[in-house]
Amino acid sequence: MSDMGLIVKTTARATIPLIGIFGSYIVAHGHLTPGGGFQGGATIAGAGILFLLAFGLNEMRKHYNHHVYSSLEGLGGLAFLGVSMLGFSVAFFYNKLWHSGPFFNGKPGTLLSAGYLPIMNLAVGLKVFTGLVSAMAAIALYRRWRE
Amino acid sequence: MNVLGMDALIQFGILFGVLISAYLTITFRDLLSAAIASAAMSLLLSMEFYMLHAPDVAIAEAAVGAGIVTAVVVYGIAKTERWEREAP
Amino acid sequence: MIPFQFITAFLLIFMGVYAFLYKRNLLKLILALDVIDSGIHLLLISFGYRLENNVLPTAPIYTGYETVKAPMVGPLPQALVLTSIVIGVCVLSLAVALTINAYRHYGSLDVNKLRRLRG
Amino acid sequence: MNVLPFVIIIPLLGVFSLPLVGLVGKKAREAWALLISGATLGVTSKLLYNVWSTKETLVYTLGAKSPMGQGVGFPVRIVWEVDLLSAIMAFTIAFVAFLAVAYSIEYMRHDTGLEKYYVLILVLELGMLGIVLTGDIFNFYVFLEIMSIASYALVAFRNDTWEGIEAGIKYMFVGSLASSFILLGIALLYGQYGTLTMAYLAEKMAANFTLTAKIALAFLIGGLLFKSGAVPVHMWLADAHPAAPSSISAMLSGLVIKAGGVYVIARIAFSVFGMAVNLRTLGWVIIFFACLTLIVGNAMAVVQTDMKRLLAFSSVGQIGYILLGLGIGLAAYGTKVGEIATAGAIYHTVNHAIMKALLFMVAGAVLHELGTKDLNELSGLAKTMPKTTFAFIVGAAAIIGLPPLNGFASKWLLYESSALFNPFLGAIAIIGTAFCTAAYIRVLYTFLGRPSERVMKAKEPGMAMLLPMFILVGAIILMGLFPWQISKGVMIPAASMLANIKGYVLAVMGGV
Amino acid sequence: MKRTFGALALLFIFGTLLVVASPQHGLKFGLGGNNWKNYRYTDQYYIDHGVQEVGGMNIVTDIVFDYRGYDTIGEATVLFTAIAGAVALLRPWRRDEE
Repeated sequence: MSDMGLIVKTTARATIPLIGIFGSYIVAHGHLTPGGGFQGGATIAGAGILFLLAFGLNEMRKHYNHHVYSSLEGLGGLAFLGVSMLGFSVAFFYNKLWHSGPFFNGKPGTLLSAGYLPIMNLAVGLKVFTGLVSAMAAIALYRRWRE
Repeated sequence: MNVLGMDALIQFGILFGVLISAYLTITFRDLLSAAIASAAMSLLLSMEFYMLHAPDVAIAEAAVGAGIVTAVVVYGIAKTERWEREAP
Repeated sequence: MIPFQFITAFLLIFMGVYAFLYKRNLLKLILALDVIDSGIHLLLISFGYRLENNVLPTAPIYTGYETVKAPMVGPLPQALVLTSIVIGVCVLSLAVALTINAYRHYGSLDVNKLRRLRG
Repeated sequence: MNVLPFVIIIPLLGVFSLPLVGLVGKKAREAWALLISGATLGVTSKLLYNVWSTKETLVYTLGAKSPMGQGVGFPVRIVWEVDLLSAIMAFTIAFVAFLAVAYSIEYMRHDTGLEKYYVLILVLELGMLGIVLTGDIFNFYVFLEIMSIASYALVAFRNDTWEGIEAGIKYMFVGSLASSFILLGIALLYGQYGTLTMAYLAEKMAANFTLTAKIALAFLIGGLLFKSGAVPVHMWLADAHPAAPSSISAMLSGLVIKAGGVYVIARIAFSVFGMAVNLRTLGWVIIFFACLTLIVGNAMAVVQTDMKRLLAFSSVGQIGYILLGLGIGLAAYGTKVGEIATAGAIYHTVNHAIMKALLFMVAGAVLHELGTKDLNELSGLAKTMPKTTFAFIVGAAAIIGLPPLNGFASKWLLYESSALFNPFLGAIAIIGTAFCTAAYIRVLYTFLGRPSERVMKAKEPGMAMLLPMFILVGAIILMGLFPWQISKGVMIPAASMLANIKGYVLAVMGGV
Repeated sequence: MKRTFGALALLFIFGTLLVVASPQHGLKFGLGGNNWKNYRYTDQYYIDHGVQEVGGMNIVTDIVFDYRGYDTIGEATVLFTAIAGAVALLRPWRRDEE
């Protein structure tokens, strides 16, 4: 599929940051409003689809580096694992930050509350975004064989 | 008509749409149309999830079912072929 | 009366299994798996629904709850369905990758053409 | 120090950090994968020792001290529940997976895409470990999917051969449908009983066993028979095992069909449905499929000309033995015969994992050196590859059940119990062994025959491939030296712990 | 042979599902009052204690990351695996690289 015309490109240039901001909002407020790491990450990956559709494969090939994305995905997983091990003295996945942490233990309903939930949301959001973009790019950038 | 009956009626309509688009998904011979019908099914299903008071699932289903799945299947069609062949 | 949410879910599962057994195009089979999964998700979400004293329930979120004061629907099935949706999209992308490879080897998406292995 | 969480944490750490380690270099990646699987082996051996020495069911709650909610009498969190059967399975998994990783360092050297290969092989190990540890039924589904997805990708890993892709497609579609059925069964169970913890589910089910639960059981058993490759639906297995790279075939045949199929059938039949369902009926259903599997698998093995395909059909036959033991254990629940049969099934699971891993590694060595696995071209291999042939002879003798090796003891327990339970079943088991013997004698005859042109050019594989094979040969001989001690000391306690359904439930529910 | 087998299986599945959905035997939709508390006691526990035990206002997020956080790490691993598998399957063939 080749790239689209000028109108689509301009609209996409304006829309992609908005979708990104909206996705980040969903990730950051996962413990307060509907949504969370996975939904936000998938929404931002939707911006990736829009980019791919509007600007075409060649532009995507310039901006997409597989090693970077796969390393970021691994980092997201490691952050999730590390946060879940914080309360290891009690049990694996013990929410220590909420019960007796230095921060993230405010009143329920504020942004800095709920213990490790916001950190996990960020980690999962990063992981889902990079992962879905990698999967899509792997399928879209797959070159047809040499005839 | 009270609120409950209204709610049930809306759900009935949405579910009817879900069934129709699922039927279209499995009967279209044009795979691109089938993919679009599957996206429509996901979108209607996410509305139904919203009606059943599951907003988290609704957001996820809309983002995944109408976005990622359609993109992946459409690119898969682009790499292979578009028409489901007739039975010999 | 049988609730129509259940009927829809079962019809979706039935349609998906039917398409899985009788269609022969690989991408159609993938979409059929998607339909089966959708049916199971709808079934699970309907298990959590709640109608107490004929009052419409509300979503299990306490933000802004003071103004509503209605019973909340069950949150556990929603968490399960979230996990299951991710698993579904993973299986789907892997299946599309396999299908592209199969098309490259066989030049066709027909399941019946994939019969070179014998024994 | 509680070692239980590290069984999962170490592979997870390895999986997520592998892309970062891969940036350093090729050697670092291989060393890291080897290190991670070795550490897992160490941790699981400690776990096995702990459970074996105390003979108590270990319970670990994720996220709190106790699985129960505050002020209520039911569990709200995910629990790990480890009895002796789980610990034995975990140890076997870690052992074979470690050797498979070590073997693949040389075997896969000429392939591309290796950074993903090591990720996938570690994830496969992780998924199986998760399945055997968990005590929560939805969590079991998640880890089943992890294991299945990793094995779909690994079966089709050689994407430039059509065998791999075709086998991968068949495996993937059949497996996904089976997974959907399992999820449907779990959903029905949740809808009826409102809980997902296995122990509490068993308790609720004993109080009120409804039609819905029976239907859920049918879906679960159907899906799991798919996954374990029982006979009406065994075709994916016979395609997938030969097409995968040999190190993966060793893991698929030795571990995946057992951890994802047989172990879970045992766990669901005994621990979850054990107090409610009529165990005699369920046992006979499983015995029926087992007899079919046993005869068809072993008989099909005789007529194959492809070496790995022969081994795959032989795996189907051996799964039949394990299911037979399990079915008799269910049908004769509470008697001495049932206990012996269950012990035989568990013992044979471990033995078969080791033997079949060895045999697939031998097949891989032959394929690696000669480029063919067709038995008609392999005659006289003993002359040029004596060490490999020796390993094959040991493995084949063990799988047939010759006395000084480990296969004898487990098969003897199965024959004895089936003959005591119903002489007809004993006869079927003997017939299966006859077919099995014929198949392996044919391969041996080929190996020891007159050398052909092609075989004369072959040479022994390198040390990195021979060493895992000889470790497995050592394990077979070592286990063969103490058959009755192992059976008395480990397998019978494992069977009695599995049969003690009340104990499994009480371990989670505590004094409530 | 295969088609008849398939049709029989399909009929069986549909029949059993209808039996499950019928009100006499199986599952009920839209429970209320004490019925809800008997069948969905786990959900009721999460609604009652979720905010105080975990701190998130969104109960679903509480369950996903705290009560059933282990499921979520499994889900993350599934995503990781599937993407690794898809990338590995779509790599160029060996003879194309030469």
